Amino acid sequence: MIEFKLPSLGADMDKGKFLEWRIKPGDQVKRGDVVAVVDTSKAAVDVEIWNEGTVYELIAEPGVTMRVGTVMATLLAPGETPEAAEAEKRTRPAAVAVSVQAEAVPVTAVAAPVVPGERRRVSPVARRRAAELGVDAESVAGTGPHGAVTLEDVERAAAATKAAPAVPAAQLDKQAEMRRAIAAAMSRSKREIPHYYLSERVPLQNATLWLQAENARRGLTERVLMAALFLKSVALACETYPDMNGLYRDGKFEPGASVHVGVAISLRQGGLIAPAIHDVQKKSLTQLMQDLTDLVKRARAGSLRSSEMSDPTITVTNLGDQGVESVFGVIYPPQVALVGFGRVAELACVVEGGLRIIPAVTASLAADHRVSDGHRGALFLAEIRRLLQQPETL
Amino acid sequence: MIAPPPSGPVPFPREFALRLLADMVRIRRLEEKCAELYGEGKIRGFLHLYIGEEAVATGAMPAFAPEDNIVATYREHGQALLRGVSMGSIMAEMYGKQEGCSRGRGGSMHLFDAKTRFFGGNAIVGGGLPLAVGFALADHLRKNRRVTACFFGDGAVAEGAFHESMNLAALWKLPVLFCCENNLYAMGTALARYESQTDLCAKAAAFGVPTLKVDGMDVVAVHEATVRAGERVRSGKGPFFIEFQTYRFRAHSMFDAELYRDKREVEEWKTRGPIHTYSARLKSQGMLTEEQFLEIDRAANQEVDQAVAFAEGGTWEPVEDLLRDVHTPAVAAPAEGGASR
Amino acid sequence: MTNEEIRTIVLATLKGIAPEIEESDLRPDRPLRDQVDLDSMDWLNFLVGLHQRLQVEIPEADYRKLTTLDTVIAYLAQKCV
Amino acid sequence: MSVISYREAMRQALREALSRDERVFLMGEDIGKYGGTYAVSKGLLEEFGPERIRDAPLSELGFVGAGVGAAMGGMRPIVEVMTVNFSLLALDQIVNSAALMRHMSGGQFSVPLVIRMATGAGRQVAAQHSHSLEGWYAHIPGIRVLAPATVEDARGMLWPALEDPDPVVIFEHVQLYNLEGECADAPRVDIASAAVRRAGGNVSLITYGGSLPKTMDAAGQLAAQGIDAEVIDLRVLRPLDTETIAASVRKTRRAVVVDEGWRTGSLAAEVMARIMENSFYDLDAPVTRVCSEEAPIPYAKHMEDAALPQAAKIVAAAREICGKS
Repeated sequence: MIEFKLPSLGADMDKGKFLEWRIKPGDQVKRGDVVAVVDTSKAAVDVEIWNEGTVYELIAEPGVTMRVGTVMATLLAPGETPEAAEAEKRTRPAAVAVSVQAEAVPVTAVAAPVVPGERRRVSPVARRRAAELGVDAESVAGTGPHGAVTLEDVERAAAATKAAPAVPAAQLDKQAEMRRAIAAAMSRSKREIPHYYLSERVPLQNATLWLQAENARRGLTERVLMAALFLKSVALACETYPDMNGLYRDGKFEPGASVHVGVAISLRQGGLIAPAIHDVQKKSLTQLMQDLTDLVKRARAGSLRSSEMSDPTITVTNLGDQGVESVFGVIYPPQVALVGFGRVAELACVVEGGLRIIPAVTASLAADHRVSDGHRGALFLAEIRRLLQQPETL
Repeated sequence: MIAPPPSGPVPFPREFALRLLADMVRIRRLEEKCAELYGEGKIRGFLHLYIGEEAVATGAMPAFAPEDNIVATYREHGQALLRGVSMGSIMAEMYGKQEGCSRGRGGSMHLFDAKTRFFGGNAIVGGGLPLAVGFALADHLRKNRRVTACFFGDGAVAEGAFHESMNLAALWKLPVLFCCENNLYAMGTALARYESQTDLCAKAAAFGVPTLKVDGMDVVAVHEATVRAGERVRSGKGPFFIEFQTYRFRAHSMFDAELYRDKREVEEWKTRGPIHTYSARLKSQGMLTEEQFLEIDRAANQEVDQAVAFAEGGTWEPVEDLLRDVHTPAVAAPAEGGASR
Repeated sequence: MTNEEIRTIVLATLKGIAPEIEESDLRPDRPLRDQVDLDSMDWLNFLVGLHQRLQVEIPEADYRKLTTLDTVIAYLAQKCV
Repeated sequence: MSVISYREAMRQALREALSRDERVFLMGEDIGKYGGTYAVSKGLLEEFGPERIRDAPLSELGFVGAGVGAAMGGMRPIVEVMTVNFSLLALDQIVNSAALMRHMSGGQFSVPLVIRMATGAGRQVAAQHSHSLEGWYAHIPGIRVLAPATVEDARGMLWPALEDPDPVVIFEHVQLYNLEGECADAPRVDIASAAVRRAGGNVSLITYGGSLPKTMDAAGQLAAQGIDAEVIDLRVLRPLDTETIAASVRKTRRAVVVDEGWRTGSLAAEVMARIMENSFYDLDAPVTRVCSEEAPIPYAKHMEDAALPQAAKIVAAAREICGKS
């Protein structure tokens, strides 16, 4: 079956008003025949057809304005039967609108290092304002492009010597709004999810020694934190115990296709969010460190992508940094588990029958009893503990 | 009002006579495909088709030698094709692909080809005339026995460039063959409504330049006249002016409602169509059979389909090349454009 | 590099991590991590910032020497002489 | 080394080019028998003959277009358009043929053409003969634009311009023809960079062509008033030598641009934009300019002087930017 579409009739034309047909169903047409009249910005123009065939169905209505490319009629190719045409019409997929979405390239202001000795970059207006306020423009920390000192920097420096800076109002209600969101999620979690809690002490002798050796070989920018080992161990354990990794919705559990770990990040002015690092089980520790660094930076700058916020399949909280020994968190609905790691500290442990002082951490699990039970939870924590004894395999 | 189509024996060897027919059919099928592709949005911008005027390019181009210079206008698909620019590179150019004869930068109105000394389409009416005079001036100074063929429409006759160029060529006896394709309309204005003197040969004669009026629908007459005028120009006797009286069967460009002429006039001129009258004449002289005509047409359509495939398979010029060729690399200017640190 | 210049860079780097702090309310002799809320990730980013601005390498073993503002500046002064 | 006039320097350059390359020929109005409106080509017809010194009819579009065609046809034409005022008739061939040809043809054809034209005012020849439109040509990608302001540049720029495979437009300010100066027999000069005509530390005076003598005069007066002015002669109006401009502004932190064109959309405006883009953090004061008043150049002497940039205006602008007004 042949589709006759409104052709482009000129450089600046994207629409046209169809006036009348010069053919009727059943007519034979050949290349170059005039089949319709279309009104354009200049005048009515005869429109040709460039196919051979028999007119089958006239779709366009006279007087209707349509975009170039709109199907106006269908024709039977030479020798084609109406039945074949009908059959083909049913199997023809709906025209899929292909929209090429330009990937928005995040533009991050790169603060170039201030080369010592080079004249400080101070914008002319900042230089003038500094003179008025008696501030030494050269010594003000610059937040402008390439570390330049801007008017705002000078005024902030001047104000700093007087009163403590007030938190801008806009920031206040953003915090309140976040507080409300966290409160709603937590109370829903407590209402709907039957939590059970387990904890496990995990020796980190091997992990700590391996990390020190590994970091000694690496430059500062590639250094690995213990947090990365925790994330990878949880992700690998999820592969063995998939009932910890997924979402509970509309009364049934959907296991996660991959392990997207929500990382709990505290925001400086208060508030906590847990955006996801995707496919943690497939990523190297180096890659995880890069993802973690980038995620924290963007979380605190408030420029997270919506996909990262919405689809973690399990969450890990690492409050140990703040000196708490063990953490019993609240699961983020609709997830079904949350693993917490306390402070890495020197603990007395019995190792092969002897009492030894070694670095260790308390790993805790809060899980959804509708999906798994204590026995599965214990095996899951034991698997995390086993994995952390072989850091080189993570 | 229209003279009857030419008849009588065709004074060329059979093989050359059939080549003239084939070339006209090739142009016709190419231009029809361009109209179709324009409707599909594959060809954009401005597009001026040669349908109806095929006899002029087909008859004239074989009269020029490889070392001659050709300067044409924005309705130049026929001249470019018969000068030897491949149909594939012409089609790719109209697609804007870098395999086009101008790297996809010029489009339909700016076909260029150094190998065949085809110095372009030109979108400025009359823009090519001074250039042609310049080429002839260079050949004159270097004592090259060459002809510069300059094609232009009747509309260009009203431009200052026409008068200044005709005078320079006549004054300095330069080897320019001015080929005026008089298709009776300058865009939407009939000749009599924009020229006080509508006899274009009389206008050219005023510069002391020999002229010739030729039936531009008769490929035989076009060829004979162009050969004779070309030899005269090549011999150094100075410029020559030929007026080919022809007619375009379609709009000036792809967006013109043709309000300025009535349909009957178009139909009347179609009875003098250059292809069907010439093929009928060949048949009456026993130089062509219907099967041979169908074979010629089939070959032309195949060449067009291959050209479209070549263009479809073409590639887009990388954006990094935007500033390439603004200058000649040998003396490339320092990085230009934008705030160059 | 004078101490004054290093001090400006250290404070600028610190401000990049924790914009809310003010240099005037920092006690140079008390541990930084007691006065400013810096978790292990923040601390690593702070050291990376110093590394980029001053082109100095800070091995993990030296972490013990970097507690107060004064000890950080002293450590860096001796490193990029 | 000898003292010659700017006019004589250009004539020697033409003679040298015609002698060294038989592809070179000169074409223009009254350049042969009459010897040139500014007597630059006097004597060349007798020496090289009518074929290579071609008096053209008053058809600027025609013979400039012919120059483009002849260049593409293998010659090295030098086309003289009597003044920039008449070049408006030939703009279509300069822009749509010469400048565009190479890029538009996908790199197949270069246009090795040199176009010379007189420019500027100051001889009371009134509005239609006093234009200074170098900025228009400096706007067009595909051509190089030169403004020789010294006798040495007048003598040295023509040959490298002919060697350039792309079109070059040379502007000769009418007030410079009688300028006299030291000049080597065959000086080698480049056609790519600006030149520091006077070193200084307090303010950069950036100019070109006919305004250079006035600017040097102003710099002399400023020295006596304790302002050490640096004078930059652009020499090349396209492409602009942004490095030399930026280096000077980095040193002096202040810039005054002197341009005989009208202020709006002038070449001065482009120079100021480049300074803003490249040297914003070096500036201690807003960049200013001294241009012609925005009116057709009047005939009466006192009116013409008032319309054009003058040394006094340059001195005043420099003093103000240095905070000494």
